Amino acid sequence: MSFYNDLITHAPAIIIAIPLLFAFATPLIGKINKYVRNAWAFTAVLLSGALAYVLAWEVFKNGGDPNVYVFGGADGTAFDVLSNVRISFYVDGMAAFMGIIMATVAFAAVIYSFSFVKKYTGQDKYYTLILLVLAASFGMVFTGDVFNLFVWFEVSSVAICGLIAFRSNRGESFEGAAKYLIYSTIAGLFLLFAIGLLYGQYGHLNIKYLSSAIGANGSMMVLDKIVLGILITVFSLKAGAVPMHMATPDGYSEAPAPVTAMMVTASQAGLYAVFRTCFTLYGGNIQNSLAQIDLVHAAGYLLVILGVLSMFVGVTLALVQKDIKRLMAYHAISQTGYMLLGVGVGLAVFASGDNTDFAEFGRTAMTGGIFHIFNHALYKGLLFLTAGAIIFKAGTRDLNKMGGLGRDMKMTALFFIIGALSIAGIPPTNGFASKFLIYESVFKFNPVLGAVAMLVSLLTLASFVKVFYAAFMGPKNPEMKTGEVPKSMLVGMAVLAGMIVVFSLLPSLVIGEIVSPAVTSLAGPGPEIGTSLTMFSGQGAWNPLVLLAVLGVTLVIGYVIRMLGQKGTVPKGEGKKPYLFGNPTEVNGMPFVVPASNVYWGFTRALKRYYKPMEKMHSGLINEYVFWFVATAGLVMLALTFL
Amino acid sequence: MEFFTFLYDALHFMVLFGIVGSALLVVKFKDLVSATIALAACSLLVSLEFFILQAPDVAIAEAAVGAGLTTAILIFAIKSTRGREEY
Amino acid sequence: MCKIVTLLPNNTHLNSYTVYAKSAFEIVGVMEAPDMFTFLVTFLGVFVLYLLLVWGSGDADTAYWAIEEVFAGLILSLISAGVARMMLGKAENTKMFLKWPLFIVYVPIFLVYLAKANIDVAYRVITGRINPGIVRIKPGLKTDLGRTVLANSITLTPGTLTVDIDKEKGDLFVHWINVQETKSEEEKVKAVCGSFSDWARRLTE
Amino acid sequence: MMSEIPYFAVVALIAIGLYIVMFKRNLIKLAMGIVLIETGANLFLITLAYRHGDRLSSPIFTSQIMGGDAAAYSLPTPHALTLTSIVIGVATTALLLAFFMKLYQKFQVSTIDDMRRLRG
Amino acid sequence: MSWDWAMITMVVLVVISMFFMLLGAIGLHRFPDVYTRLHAATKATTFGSIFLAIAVIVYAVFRITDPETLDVNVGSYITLAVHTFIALVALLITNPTGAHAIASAARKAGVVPEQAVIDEYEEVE
Amino acid sequence: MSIGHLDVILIGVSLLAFGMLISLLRLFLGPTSPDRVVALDTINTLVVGMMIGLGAFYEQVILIDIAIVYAILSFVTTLFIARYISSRKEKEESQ
Amino acid sequence: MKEMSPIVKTITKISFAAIFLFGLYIILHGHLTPGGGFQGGAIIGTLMALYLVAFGAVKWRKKVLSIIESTGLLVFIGTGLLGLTTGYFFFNFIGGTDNPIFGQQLNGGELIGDVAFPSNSAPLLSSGTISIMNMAVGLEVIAALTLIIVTMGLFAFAGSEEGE
Repeated sequence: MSFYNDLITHAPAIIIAIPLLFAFATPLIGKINKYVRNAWAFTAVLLSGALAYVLAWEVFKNGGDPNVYVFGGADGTAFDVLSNVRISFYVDGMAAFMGIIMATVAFAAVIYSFSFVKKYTGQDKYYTLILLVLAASFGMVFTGDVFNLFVWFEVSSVAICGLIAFRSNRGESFEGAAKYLIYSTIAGLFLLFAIGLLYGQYGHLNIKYLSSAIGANGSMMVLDKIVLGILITVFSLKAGAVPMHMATPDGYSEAPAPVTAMMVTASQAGLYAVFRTCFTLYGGNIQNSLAQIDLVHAAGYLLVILGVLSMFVGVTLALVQKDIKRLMAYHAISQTGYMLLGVGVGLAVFASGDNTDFAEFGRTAMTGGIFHIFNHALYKGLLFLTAGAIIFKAGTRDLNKMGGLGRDMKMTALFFIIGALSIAGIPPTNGFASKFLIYESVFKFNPVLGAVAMLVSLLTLASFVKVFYAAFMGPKNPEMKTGEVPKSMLVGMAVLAGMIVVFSLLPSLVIGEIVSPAVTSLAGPGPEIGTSLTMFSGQGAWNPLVLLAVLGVTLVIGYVIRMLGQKGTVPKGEGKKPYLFGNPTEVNGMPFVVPASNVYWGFTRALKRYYKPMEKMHSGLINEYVFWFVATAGLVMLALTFL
Repeated sequence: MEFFTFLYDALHFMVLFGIVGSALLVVKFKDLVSATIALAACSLLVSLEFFILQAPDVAIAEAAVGAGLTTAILIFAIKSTRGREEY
Repeated sequence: MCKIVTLLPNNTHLNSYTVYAKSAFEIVGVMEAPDMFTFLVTFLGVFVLYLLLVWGSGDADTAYWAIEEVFAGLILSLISAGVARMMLGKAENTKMFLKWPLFIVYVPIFLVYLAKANIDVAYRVITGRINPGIVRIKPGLKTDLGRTVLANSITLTPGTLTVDIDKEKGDLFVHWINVQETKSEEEKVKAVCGSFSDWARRLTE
Repeated sequence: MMSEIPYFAVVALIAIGLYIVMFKRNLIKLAMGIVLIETGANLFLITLAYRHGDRLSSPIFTSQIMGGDAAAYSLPTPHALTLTSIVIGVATTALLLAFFMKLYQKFQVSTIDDMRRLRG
Repeated sequence: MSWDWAMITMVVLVVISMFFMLLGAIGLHRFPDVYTRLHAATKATTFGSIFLAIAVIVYAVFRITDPETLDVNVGSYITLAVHTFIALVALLITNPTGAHAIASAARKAGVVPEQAVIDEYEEVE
Repeated sequence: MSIGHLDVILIGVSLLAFGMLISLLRLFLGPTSPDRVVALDTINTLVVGMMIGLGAFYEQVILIDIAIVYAILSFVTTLFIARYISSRKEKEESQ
Repeated sequence: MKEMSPIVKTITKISFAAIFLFGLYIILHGHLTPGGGFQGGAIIGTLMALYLVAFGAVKWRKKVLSIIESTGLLVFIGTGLLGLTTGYFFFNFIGGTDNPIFGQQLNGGELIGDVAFPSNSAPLLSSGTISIMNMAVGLEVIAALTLIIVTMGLFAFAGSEEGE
């Protein structure tokens, strides 16, 4: 057992060291041959992922107590005099929760990559960068001081940009990568500036020390507020929240599919940093400082605003996209809004000083938001991987030029359906479970917000119906390749799909075992939401097994009714051929297929006044994007300073 | 003694003025090579400023990176693109 | 096949093992006997430089060099001489290394000319009187090193600035701030370079 | 008093850099703007570290730290941070310029107006 | 105020050095084109830095030989002198080469020397 | 007012800073890019001088190393810019 | 890429070994004087840029460079991991005063006076793993910066040489 204990003690460092070590050795290993190299990369994700799970298990077992690790110290678990110059890791429930997300998605993405990048050159670099992204994501969530947050932020940005530009035969990749890089670099420099401000005021970089120092004298300086504003803006940019989202779709859509899945987790590390900033860094002394309560309360409202904007703008823009990856990228933005909304409501209630409200629905909202992070990583990763499979086979990313893939790619279609149902929040899925918590609690907070959240879910479903229609149904394009995608891609998708199924069946267990410790480590202990098979939101309850049972009974009844019917009936005339999505029809005597971009023609036409300025906003000019970022940062700072 | 404190401050001020001035020149020059020259001057003066602010490690790094490498890769980039700012 | 980043004649006919073996030889610094002299001179030069850099590192009372610094210096000098030998090849004119004592004579003369040059520049800056032009001189130096010494010397001395150099003939194009009429070629060289062309020849040939 | 002066230069550098990034349209100029912002941030950190004592000393380990006046030394931590950010900065700049070079090779893009294939 | 030999030497050296350094800077404005400016900039500033470096070396030598400071730390002042000397040599090697590179580049780029009475470079082109 | 040995050097360094500003004016005025490179070269030499002087002024002898590095690296910068300038035709620009 | 004039080439040849040694000096004395792995590596990287611009051609193999880079990084991380054997990650396991070779005592203020300190403020071998890490970082930075310079330089100047 002593080896196991040592392993747990050193786990935070080793989890980061393994991907780094393997990444740097990959160019050397790649010289041997590609199978060894693939096995090498697989070993790296497997080892660090398994270790992340083990560490998370230990942390959750202790109810989210932090596992502290100080680099280079003789006693690596204790903070000492030199701690403000030492690098430390601080793995509590939330960090461990994020860690297992990273591990899962990276595992699936690397397996998927084996076949996906086979035809490209420079695979050594690809795997090196993938492992670097993984290490950077782990670093961002595990780190215990703000400067390391900056370092991992930049490592993650640079590595991701290298990966976006991986398909160097496409010029657009470089464009997307350059935009993403400019955007994240400027954000990183803002972050560095904010860190400098924090250091100048408090002389510490360690989050633990900072949180005990900020607001310790009962009042908030202007500089504190400015720092909070910068931090919120920068990390929301990383997460892809709306006024700063412009380069995100470019990056997401141009990256290879597995990389996009990794990017989702990297952006969630940004989200994690937002929550960490608001709850831990600024909420540390919240009990004894009125000024701090006001500030964090305002920050909660800001998160809610950002969340609602992200949800709505993301989903409406996704509806009109023709590029499949771009569409999904906008959905990623939209789903990020849910998390911001949930946790923002939680934060606003948490900082209102009203503990009963928080116990009643604020905590539920937070639980929903944080549970949604995991769900989002799973279904969004799965959807991006299926999109990659579709592009892999179809050879195009334009929805109007695809069709009929469902005949050959049955497994991919199945995975796509699982992911689409989950992202749209259709009942038996895990997406529903987390959205359910958000709807109920947010409705209690403000009914309008709950209504918006539901509306966005509807629109999400609509747009995925469109994708399904365009890609899998209808006539087949003869130029497309036939057959299912290679095995390793299927395995990669199956990993995520399996996780989704498990999460769908046992949401309350997942919440009780995984999400609750995370919430506890952010906002302190509180009532349990679900430990048994039924999940209680405070207003309602949800048990997928009941629904599945009802569905099963209904199916049986339907089958019985069908058996009782008359046999041998043949439909005649027009009724013989039912209209199927995407099948050619005749309009004025000409064969005609409704292209995917026209499916919601009426809707977009009706909202012309909304879409025109939106189009102008997303002009593709990086200047204007940066302007939006700077303007948002300024507005947030002003709002926090004067409200 | 007062005079030398003043002199030191004036020296410091002139270096900072040089930094900001050359940064403004970066904005002003339409010709990209001239802008690169101004940027190199800015980096070198910032290195001197680090020197004055008692950060020798950073001064060496900034001199090596800001002067040597950034200029080199900027020149390469200008060479392989059009080379002049159009407007 | 090893991809070689080169614009020089490449080794594509060699298989990769040969290339690696060759580069390994180069890295270790194994070389033929005639090149050893260049290597040794480089090594001694950089070792002296290292000793200068760490002068004063030892105990204040007895020695000026710490013993481990000397050992480190030996190793580093070997490395840098090896790398220089690897990347630059052998020096063209090894005889020059034997003439380095002449530098001690050369430096004061050079400094005197430098002083003259600066008084000249001061005069021209203050009065603004110039009569410039670019002239071509034929100093008749055979080696690049000699041309370099000459060019750099006359750049720092009165009224002259090397603009370009003819690679084949070794002629220098000199920007002359105060062009004077000269009759013959030797006179021109004399007027531009002073005694530096002789010195450059003496030093390097 | 005078040790506060560099902050003005910091603000000026960051403002100039942001101006370039937000209003100049040439790509190489954009990269220069980013370099300027980065320089400003670095200068900020170094200025934070500066201590205005009678002994101006760089934070190199000597016996004086043990016996004497440690307050006279500029703080070492921001120096380490600045070094890190310089390293990151050069990597970012090189990567960005490499992207621009490839973009020019592919599409003859040299201003941001040509870099609008991805939009909407 | 201590007017010992080092002080006097340093004052003289620094005055000479400053004169030529500033002369180089002013020469940039007094002369009409690149080549003549290079004359001023290269020669004068190099010459000036030699004197400044010698002033620093004189200071170091003074501290070494000064009985008050002899027992304190000789090594540091030796290092000061030697490193200054190395920096000076680096300047002496690089400055004329840089000037030559600029002049050559300017001539190749087609910058014609102003007020030139003769230009034998044009024959080459 | 008592002048120490190092104060002499400080006066010199301040004058060098002034000269640096004058050279910066030439960098601003141009008119061609070789002119600007000349100004940059001058600034470099002046700054190396300043570094040597300040290193002595602070009595931090190791700071002189920076001057060495600076002298070498600014040379490389000059060469790079010169290399590029020589490959293009210089036009007289107005600004 | 065309080479520069013989003067520049000769000066490069003369000063190459010296600048290289200076970079190594900065790397080796990273714990004693200003500088360290990155700074020394950057100096040598810039030296390679000087070589490139003076000679106009390089014959380095990208593969070898990337191997050097990986090796440097691996040594760095490996040194950190070796710290696990005796203490914690990045523990300075050969430092300390009881180590006979790498743990030499600092000079307790006898050598160092009240003013400045000589070229070394402490013995060369007083840093434990920090020296090793500096060397690893230096190796990595040299290789990485050279790769950047070579790749971008060849991209910029390959093929079309400007009418020469």
